[in-house]
Amino acid sequence: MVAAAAREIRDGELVFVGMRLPMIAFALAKRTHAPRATGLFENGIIRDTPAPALLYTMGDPPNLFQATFCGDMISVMSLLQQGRVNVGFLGAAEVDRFGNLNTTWGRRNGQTVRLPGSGGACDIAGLSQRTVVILAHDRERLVARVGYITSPGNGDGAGWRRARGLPARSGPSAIITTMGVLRFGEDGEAFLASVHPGIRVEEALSNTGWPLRVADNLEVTPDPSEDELRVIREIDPDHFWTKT
Amino acid sequence: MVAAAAREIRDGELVFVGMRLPMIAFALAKRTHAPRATGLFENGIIRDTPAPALLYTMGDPPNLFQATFCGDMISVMSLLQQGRVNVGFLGAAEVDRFGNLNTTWGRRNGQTVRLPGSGGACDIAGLSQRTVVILAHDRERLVARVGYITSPGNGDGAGWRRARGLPARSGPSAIITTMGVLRFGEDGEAFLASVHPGIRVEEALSNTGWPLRVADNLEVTPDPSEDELRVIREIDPDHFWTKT
Amino acid sequence: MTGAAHSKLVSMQQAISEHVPSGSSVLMGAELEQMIPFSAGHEIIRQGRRDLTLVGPISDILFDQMIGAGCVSRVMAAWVGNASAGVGYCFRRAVERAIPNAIETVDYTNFTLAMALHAAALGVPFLPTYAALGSDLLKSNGNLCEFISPVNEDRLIAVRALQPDVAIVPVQRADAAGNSHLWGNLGVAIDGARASRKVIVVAEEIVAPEVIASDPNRTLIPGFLVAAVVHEPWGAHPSPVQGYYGRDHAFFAEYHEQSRNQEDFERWLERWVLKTPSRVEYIMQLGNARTADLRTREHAFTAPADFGF
Amino acid sequence: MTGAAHSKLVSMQQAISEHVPSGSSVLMGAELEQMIPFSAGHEIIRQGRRDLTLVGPISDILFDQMIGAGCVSRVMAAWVGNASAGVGYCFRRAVERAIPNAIETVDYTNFTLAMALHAAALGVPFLPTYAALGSDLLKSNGNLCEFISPVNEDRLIAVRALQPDVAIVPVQRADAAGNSHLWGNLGVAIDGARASRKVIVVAEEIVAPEVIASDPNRTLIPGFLVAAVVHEPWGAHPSPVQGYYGRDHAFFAEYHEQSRNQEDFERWLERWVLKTPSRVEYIMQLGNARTADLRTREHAFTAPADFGF
Repeated sequence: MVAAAAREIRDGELVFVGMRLPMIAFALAKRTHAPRATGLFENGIIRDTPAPALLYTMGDPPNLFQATFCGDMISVMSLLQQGRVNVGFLGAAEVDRFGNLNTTWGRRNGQTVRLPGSGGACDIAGLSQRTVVILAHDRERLVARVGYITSPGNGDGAGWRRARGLPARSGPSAIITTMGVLRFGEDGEAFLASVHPGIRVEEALSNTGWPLRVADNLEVTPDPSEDELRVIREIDPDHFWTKT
Repeated sequence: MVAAAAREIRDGELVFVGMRLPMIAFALAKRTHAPRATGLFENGIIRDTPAPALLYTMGDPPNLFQATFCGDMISVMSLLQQGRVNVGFLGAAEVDRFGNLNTTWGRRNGQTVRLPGSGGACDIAGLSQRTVVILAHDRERLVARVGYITSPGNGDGAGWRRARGLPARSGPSAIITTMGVLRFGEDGEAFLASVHPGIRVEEALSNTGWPLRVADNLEVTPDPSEDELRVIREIDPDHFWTKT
Repeated sequence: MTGAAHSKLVSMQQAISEHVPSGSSVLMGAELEQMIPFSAGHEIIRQGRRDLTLVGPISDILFDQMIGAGCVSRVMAAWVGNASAGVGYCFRRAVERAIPNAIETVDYTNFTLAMALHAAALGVPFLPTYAALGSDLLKSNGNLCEFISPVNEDRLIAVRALQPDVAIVPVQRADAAGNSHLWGNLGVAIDGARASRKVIVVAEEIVAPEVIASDPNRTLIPGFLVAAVVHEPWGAHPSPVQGYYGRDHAFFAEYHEQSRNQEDFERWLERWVLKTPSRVEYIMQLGNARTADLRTREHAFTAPADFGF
Repeated sequence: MTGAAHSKLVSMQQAISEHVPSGSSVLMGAELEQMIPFSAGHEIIRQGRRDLTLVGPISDILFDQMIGAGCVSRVMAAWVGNASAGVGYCFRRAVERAIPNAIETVDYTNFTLAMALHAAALGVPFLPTYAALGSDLLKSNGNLCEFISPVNEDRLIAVRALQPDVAIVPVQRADAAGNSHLWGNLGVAIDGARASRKVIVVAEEIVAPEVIASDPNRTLIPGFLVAAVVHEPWGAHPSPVQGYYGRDHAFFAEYHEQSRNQEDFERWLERWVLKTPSRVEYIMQLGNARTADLRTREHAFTAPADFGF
């Protein structure tokens, strides 16, 4: 999952890196195919070299050492609002068929639970040119409609973002799960674009909370390369982030 | 004139210091009766110790050395907009009976001349709790109505500032000239509050472009003290700013 | 004649006692995962403050602790939880089951909360943004309202200015007048200090005024904004202070486990807050081995800049 | 694998030739009386650019020179003159008598010009302010318009975002990728660089990337915003660069005298700009005695900050 997520970053891009899993995906991309990507962190850090140690949070001291820039939140988030950020990287508790994210009010075993909230996710999902989401694949996380839109995807379909006033050049690009990669059609709905090695299509579909469409040219996600696996082991030797 | 201007600053105040003559008035106050005044400069400097050398411009290197703060213009000017600045200090080409300032379009010998413009003067005059203006006293400078309001005083009288949307606690406080000190009545109009030693009232009135009212308790501006004169000589030994 | 200001140095106990009454709105965690004012929060808990409004973008576990201790009636934040471990259990209990008391949440995004403080710091009633358009946050947060731009036809959010009663801001070093050097990721600390009615600075080190004035570009909080200066080494533990100590990841993980239910949380609180009267005892309880391990060892000093003339 | 960016180092001639065509809007003088990009302005004059829009809060005498040389058709500024000596004669001649050509002036105040650039830097179409209410500037500057606050009944000015084509920003030191350290009074330099479509950095010194990265809080212009880096010692003379050289007050006074009429100005221009092909010749003409006198002698280095972990 982390390797597939990292591949969404192209070399030279400005990448807005969300908390938790996106940090490791960015670190992987930076050390493999995208050495000239620049990472933006909402706490006020920008860096174009890889951090010299594993990060548990984006404010960990190694992320500041020899950084490109340290400043305030607005000075980094305004790059997002200017439309300069190529890709925003997020985790989420729930995503729906139109790529809307919920990290505010969840449901577990039929009970409403309070989740931590947006953080910068809503800002990133609203204003990045492409938004990529990483989360585990099950019916509680991939739902037909989120009960609460913390961070906007395509709303209820094509045209919704523009009608809400969101920038023309923005929106969800991919959902990377533990089973595959979902992308978005012209109508704003997600479809299954690839399944990870060893995952059956039916497995992915039955673990999705809506009738998930499948690409005509469905692919198998390429295995992580030797290089990718080596880097993951190097940067997360104790498997804090990469349990699988 | 400089000594009278300096006395408008009270100890401990936040003082927004305009270009040119106000710089020397602030330097004088700081070294005499107002050692705990803090100076704010629109270029992004704040300092609560006197600059260690004569300043020709507020960006001269001695004004940055051991400053309290250096940053951008907005970080200083926003203190003005927050209403924190006690007194703003300005020079001007023209001032009128209601304390409006013109530094944009002047007249000399019947010809329209282009002056440098507002700089920060309009911001300071609009948003300081008290605005103090320093200029030479003649009929070309003290006019009945300025042809162009660069920086608002009391407009056309009491109530005008509030009607324009300017903050309640703001407005012109004094005009310090080469002949005396003008203050403002309840109706927003300037009156002669004191004349400098050796200046006759008639002289001041005949050099003013409107029928200037005179305070019932007109005073004579106290002579500069020995201390003030000594400090002026110390900080401006070549009389760059203090020609008189 | 030098204009040297009087000292504002006080103990943490005095600072909280004087400047953070019950009912206050308090900005903490302005520097996000770095420099969270844990020792200030713990003193607020010990002094039994109630009915506080906590303001901060992401709070890591400090907000969770203060909510669990019953100090809080409202949270204005973008994210409340544990940055490395996930949810905050006290926050969940308070919102879902009113344990120990019900709290109101005013949900922001990071950017809109930053803009709310920026508006107050600039002295304007609101600021416009495209952020949060399309989000359900707009339905519940009355401080974010849609309007049409006066200069074009764009739809925008007006973020209302937010002026906390007091900002508690950890810094690396300050002088006794409160002129403060801070470095690293700044989050919303600068705007937060300028937006708030009062500022309490919590400094790892107190230094001579000349040290601070040697680098006026790093004096991000000038002394005239500061009401109190507290000298409190290790005041931000378990969060990091760049150049002083690292993040105590294990402490966050332990808290996560020990706050799953209210009884365990209360034991945790007893041990780390209620029975440790000040930060000195807290650091002793932490132990030398742990602080030695966290302390910055590989120094990396900034290249000097010349302010000479 | 290190991500080291390619070098953006070019000569001033190349930078202007490539990035400042006739018709551009150009932000200069963003740091106010410090670090005015005189050498860049002189190269623009030598390359015969026309129809420029100059953008800057106060310009000291650089705008005056470029106007006198016929490069300019519009000025968006708060103040155009000579900060220590008074008016700018070329500016007056152009506005009053269309010598050498008519120019349009778009009058701002310092704060509203700063807000216009801040709006563009934030990525919003306008910003609200109380500044300039009651001023006649509102009658002639269409980028400042009154409106009523959407969150209360206050009257405000909407300052329209201003996005220059190119910002020319002198800095103390930069690496070859354009990551730049600047210090001192910053004026509108940071917002200006972020607001502009392109940035040309003019550095007194080029240093290794590690020097810049040692202090990321001082890296006010990150390299990814920068199109070209010019290594140009003394590039700001006669304005000062903190830590490098002081302000040449006499030069400003001399210019004032030597620009009172157009013929004298043209002689001045011939001597200091048209016949000095680059900054090297300019500095030679200035002479060793003068540069030795201006060079910073009393160094005052900043206290180090520790970015270790």
